[in-house]
Amino acid sequence: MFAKVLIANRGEIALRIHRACREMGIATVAVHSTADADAMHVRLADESVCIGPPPARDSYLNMAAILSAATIANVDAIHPGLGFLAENAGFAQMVEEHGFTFIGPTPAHIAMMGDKIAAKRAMRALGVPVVPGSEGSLADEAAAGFAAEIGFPVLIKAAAGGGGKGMRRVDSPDMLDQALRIARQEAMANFANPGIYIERFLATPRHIEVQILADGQGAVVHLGERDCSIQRRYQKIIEEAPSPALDDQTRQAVARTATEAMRRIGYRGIGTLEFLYADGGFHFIEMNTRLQVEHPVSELITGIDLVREQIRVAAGEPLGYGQGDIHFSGHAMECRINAEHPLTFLPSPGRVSDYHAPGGPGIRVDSALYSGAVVPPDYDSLVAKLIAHGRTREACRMRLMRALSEYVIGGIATNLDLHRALIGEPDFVAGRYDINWLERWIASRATHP
Amino acid sequence: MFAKVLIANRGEIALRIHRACREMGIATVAVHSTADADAMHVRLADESVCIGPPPARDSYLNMAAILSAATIANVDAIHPGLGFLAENAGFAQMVEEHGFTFIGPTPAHIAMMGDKIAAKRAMRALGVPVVPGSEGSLADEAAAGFAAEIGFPVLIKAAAGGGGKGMRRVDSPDMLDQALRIARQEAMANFANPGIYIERFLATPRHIEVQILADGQGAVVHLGERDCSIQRRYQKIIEEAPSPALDDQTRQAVARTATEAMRRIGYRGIGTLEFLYADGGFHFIEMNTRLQVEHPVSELITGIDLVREQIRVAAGEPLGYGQGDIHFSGHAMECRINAEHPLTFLPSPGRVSDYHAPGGPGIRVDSALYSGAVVPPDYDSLVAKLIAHGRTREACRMRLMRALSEYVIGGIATNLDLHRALIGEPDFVAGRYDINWLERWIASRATHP
Amino acid sequence: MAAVTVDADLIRRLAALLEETGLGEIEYEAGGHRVRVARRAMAPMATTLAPTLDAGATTVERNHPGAVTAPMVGTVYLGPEPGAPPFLQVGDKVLKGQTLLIIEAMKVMNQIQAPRAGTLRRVLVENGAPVEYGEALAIVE
Amino acid sequence: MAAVTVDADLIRRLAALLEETGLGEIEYEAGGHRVRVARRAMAPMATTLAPTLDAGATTVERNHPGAVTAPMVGTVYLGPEPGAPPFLQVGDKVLKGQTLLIIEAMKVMNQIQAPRAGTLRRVLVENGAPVEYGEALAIVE
Repeated sequence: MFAKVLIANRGEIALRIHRACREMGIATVAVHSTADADAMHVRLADESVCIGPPPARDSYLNMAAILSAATIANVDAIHPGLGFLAENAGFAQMVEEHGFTFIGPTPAHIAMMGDKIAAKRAMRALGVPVVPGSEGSLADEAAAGFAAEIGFPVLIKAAAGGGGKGMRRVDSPDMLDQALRIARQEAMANFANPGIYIERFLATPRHIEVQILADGQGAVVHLGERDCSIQRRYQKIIEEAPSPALDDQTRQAVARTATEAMRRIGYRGIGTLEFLYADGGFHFIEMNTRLQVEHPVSELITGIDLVREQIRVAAGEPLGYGQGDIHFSGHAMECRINAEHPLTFLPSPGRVSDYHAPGGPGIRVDSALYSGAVVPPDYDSLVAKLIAHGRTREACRMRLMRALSEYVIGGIATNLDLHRALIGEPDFVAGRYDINWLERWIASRATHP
Repeated sequence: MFAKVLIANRGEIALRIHRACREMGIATVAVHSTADADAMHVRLADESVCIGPPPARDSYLNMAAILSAATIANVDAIHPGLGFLAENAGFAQMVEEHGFTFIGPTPAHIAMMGDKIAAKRAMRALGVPVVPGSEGSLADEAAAGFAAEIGFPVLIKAAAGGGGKGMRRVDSPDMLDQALRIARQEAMANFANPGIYIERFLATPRHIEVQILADGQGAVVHLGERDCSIQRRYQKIIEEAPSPALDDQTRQAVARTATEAMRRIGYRGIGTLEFLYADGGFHFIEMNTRLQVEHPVSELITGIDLVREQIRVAAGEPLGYGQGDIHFSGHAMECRINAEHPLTFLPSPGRVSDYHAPGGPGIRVDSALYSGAVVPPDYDSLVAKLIAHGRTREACRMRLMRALSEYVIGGIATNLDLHRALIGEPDFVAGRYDINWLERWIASRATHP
Repeated sequence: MAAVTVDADLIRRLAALLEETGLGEIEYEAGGHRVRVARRAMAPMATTLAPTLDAGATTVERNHPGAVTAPMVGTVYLGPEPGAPPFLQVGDKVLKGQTLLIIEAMKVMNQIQAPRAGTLRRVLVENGAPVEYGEALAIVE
Repeated sequence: MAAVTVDADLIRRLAALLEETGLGEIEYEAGGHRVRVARRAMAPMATTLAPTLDAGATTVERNHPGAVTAPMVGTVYLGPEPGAPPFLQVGDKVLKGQTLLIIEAMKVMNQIQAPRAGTLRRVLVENGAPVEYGEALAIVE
């Protein structure tokens, strides 16, 4: 096992990784920008190294600085967390070339799934159902023909995309031309790659994803699915497991399909296959070859520590158990607490004046906040995750509501009030929602305040 | 189900009960002394009523005030919590006479177990093994003869006792006379009852207790045992489940014996049968007819919310499940965080200047503290419970250690440092301890600092 | 050099006034003494207090020197029985020990007596209303 | 000027009153003394900071107007190669743009140049030591 691990990230996920390391007896090295000198992940780590100024490109995305820090701190491995360099195959390659272990999949698997078109093609070949759409990057003329063939509305997506960037819904042929131009521009700006592809637009699908854990030595298990359909602008806000939309047979079928595909490509590490679920069918959209923000939801219903397992398999240990050893118990839900205004969604960086996290039975809080902490304006607005577990979906929901009523974050605006409203909505209570539900809910609030 | 419940207690246990009620959709009424006007249980409750000045006898032990508060707040039921009036059969009786439901066992069962001699007699009759000792209250002359018969060392205990008060170890006949006088005086002062009895003193037993849950309608289940042997002056400091000293056959045997005894007396509610375990044998010492401080340990290994179940059966609902439906999973440990100096054990009331509770996977914190909270000098020094759950005992212990390193309580002295030291002790790591282990550890520290 | 004697009670009174008035800071100078007290910058917690039963009686009234406070929790009655006129009217002279009102607790009618002689200036509770321990009932001065 | 005697006990009593009353600040003037005690601005957290690599360079040095700080994380070398004498000695005149030292990062030797002309007053890092981004390396003024 590793003696010392460098955590190449910040915020709650850096803290999450630190906790797993600490519990495994592994020393931690935090890296940080000057904006995060007093951050929780820096305070709690065994060692810390300042790697650059606040802009992420000069610090958390600065590969040379991170590798230099790993060298001078003499670590065994680097955990990339999520976001930043977590899905950068080039970084994974460099880490290995410098003699450190990259805590993640092989660079080849990262690269395969990083190209969204290649990933769809690979999945289709492995027997995983995908959304009907173009087989590859399209020129503008080809796009028009293709869109007409699969029928409007269609969705334009960036080949190198993710996080909703470069994504455009097009309802009719006359809108296509302009939408293509904007999408290419966004794709270029965000991913330095103007490639786009087209998919059939599914009107009211659910976002359902399967959590995979594999040791690269033959053992591949799934930890069930997560329903992440409560989204705004393709950003997940609330996740839960199991999905209230699936019966046991359906959930087992999709999980088995995903597990089998990962077994066939010889995947190692943790990963998530994302699907749109509509009209009783699953359509693969992409795979994330890293830890995900919503991983605690799966941890709570299985009792498995995903980060610990991720570190173990990266160190070459076999899983030591199979699918039959994974027991699912109860229901879990996660609220993403963002430093943003609950209605306008404007970011709200600043100093946290009061901080009091909820506790008690079935409640988990993953957050790097504390009284006096500063939320810098330079990074993602996610500042806390509130996760509840209960024996039934309704017990879980009531517990989450109870915990939301105890949570105090002062000095910055947060979306706590949005969560308090959403968790009590009759549609949410009934589990009746799709990926456009939250946008509709917000729009109805705006017109009928 | 009840619409509104009055919580006749304070501190973390009042908060624990509030949380269960809130999750069941039950409105809560907090009662409090003037010293607790800003306490967490008062802040979070739906309503609050000030019932008296700081001394407990004028507020939390003031039955008339509590019943008046219940009347004016128009509640359906009263939860007594633990300590204060929780095991007062007269109070339970009065609550019922005033038309409220007492969330606890019948007054008859409370009274039966409140008299420690009667309890032992009843248990022996039910086939539960008890510590060899006198069958009833003893006069001083009889005590001498009896002690000689069972052999020194003996333990003098108060008939109405509990919490170690009125308890005296006697090593030889010439010490007996004085010890009897002191014990009677303590018993009188604490319980207004000078009755004492004598038991064989077991040198290195473990304290093992079985958690019972019964609906009074035929369903009785156990939630396994807890090992509470880490004690100082009969006060539990660390509890864990399962006990590292028992094999599965032994733990199932004692749990079944306890369950069967409760079935035969028709017990309703939650309760704990406490045993000393020595030389491979169990000896019943007493039963607590209430929620216990260490109940979260059992909740974490079973996934059952004991307070919720307690409220449900008090409302007349059947359990709806049997022993076969209870699944045990992993290991749990609890640290009792007291407002006291970690080495001198002197109480440390005052204002909490900084408060930051640990979070992350497998960690539960039950505490009514917050930044700015005042710990009054009038009550028990327990201010927080830190509970960890892991798949194995060692994973649980490492997680607890990790969480202890994150916990910040400023402004008052706490025993956090004591816990940090104990959890790393080789004897604790190995699970090798008995009820005198902590006293020996403290003594060895005092002589070899 | 003469030792400075601290008038601790003065500070406590100013702290209470700070609390009562909701001010941020009080500076007080008299007889060669100058004292300034200021509130902590940080609220203990951002949540609002649970509603209490004494919505009527504010801290100001509770701390009034003529306040008569409830020695127990219960239901207040201003007269000896339902429908009967109250024991006293505002403006009445009151003797020390005279019954001001009744608090019913546990079905017992407890007579609440005037702790001093004076005039009944205000009655702060309504007939039949619940009262908490320590709640201000009336002002007699 | 006569030495000032501090009435420590007075300060302790005021500190205790601060704690007792929950105030943020007390200013007290009497008998020619004026004492003001205030609560800490509330430390962000009571835990100690993780050890950082810049144990040598304090904030004072980093904020020194003549400080030259590390533009990258890496290992510092005071001379062009192992065993070679350092580029500069303390007291040497320095030209703007002159190489002060080298930071090795990713096996690349980065020459760190003087941002201004002056005299090398102090060298704050040792040969072969690791440095963080922003750490003070030397004082040139």
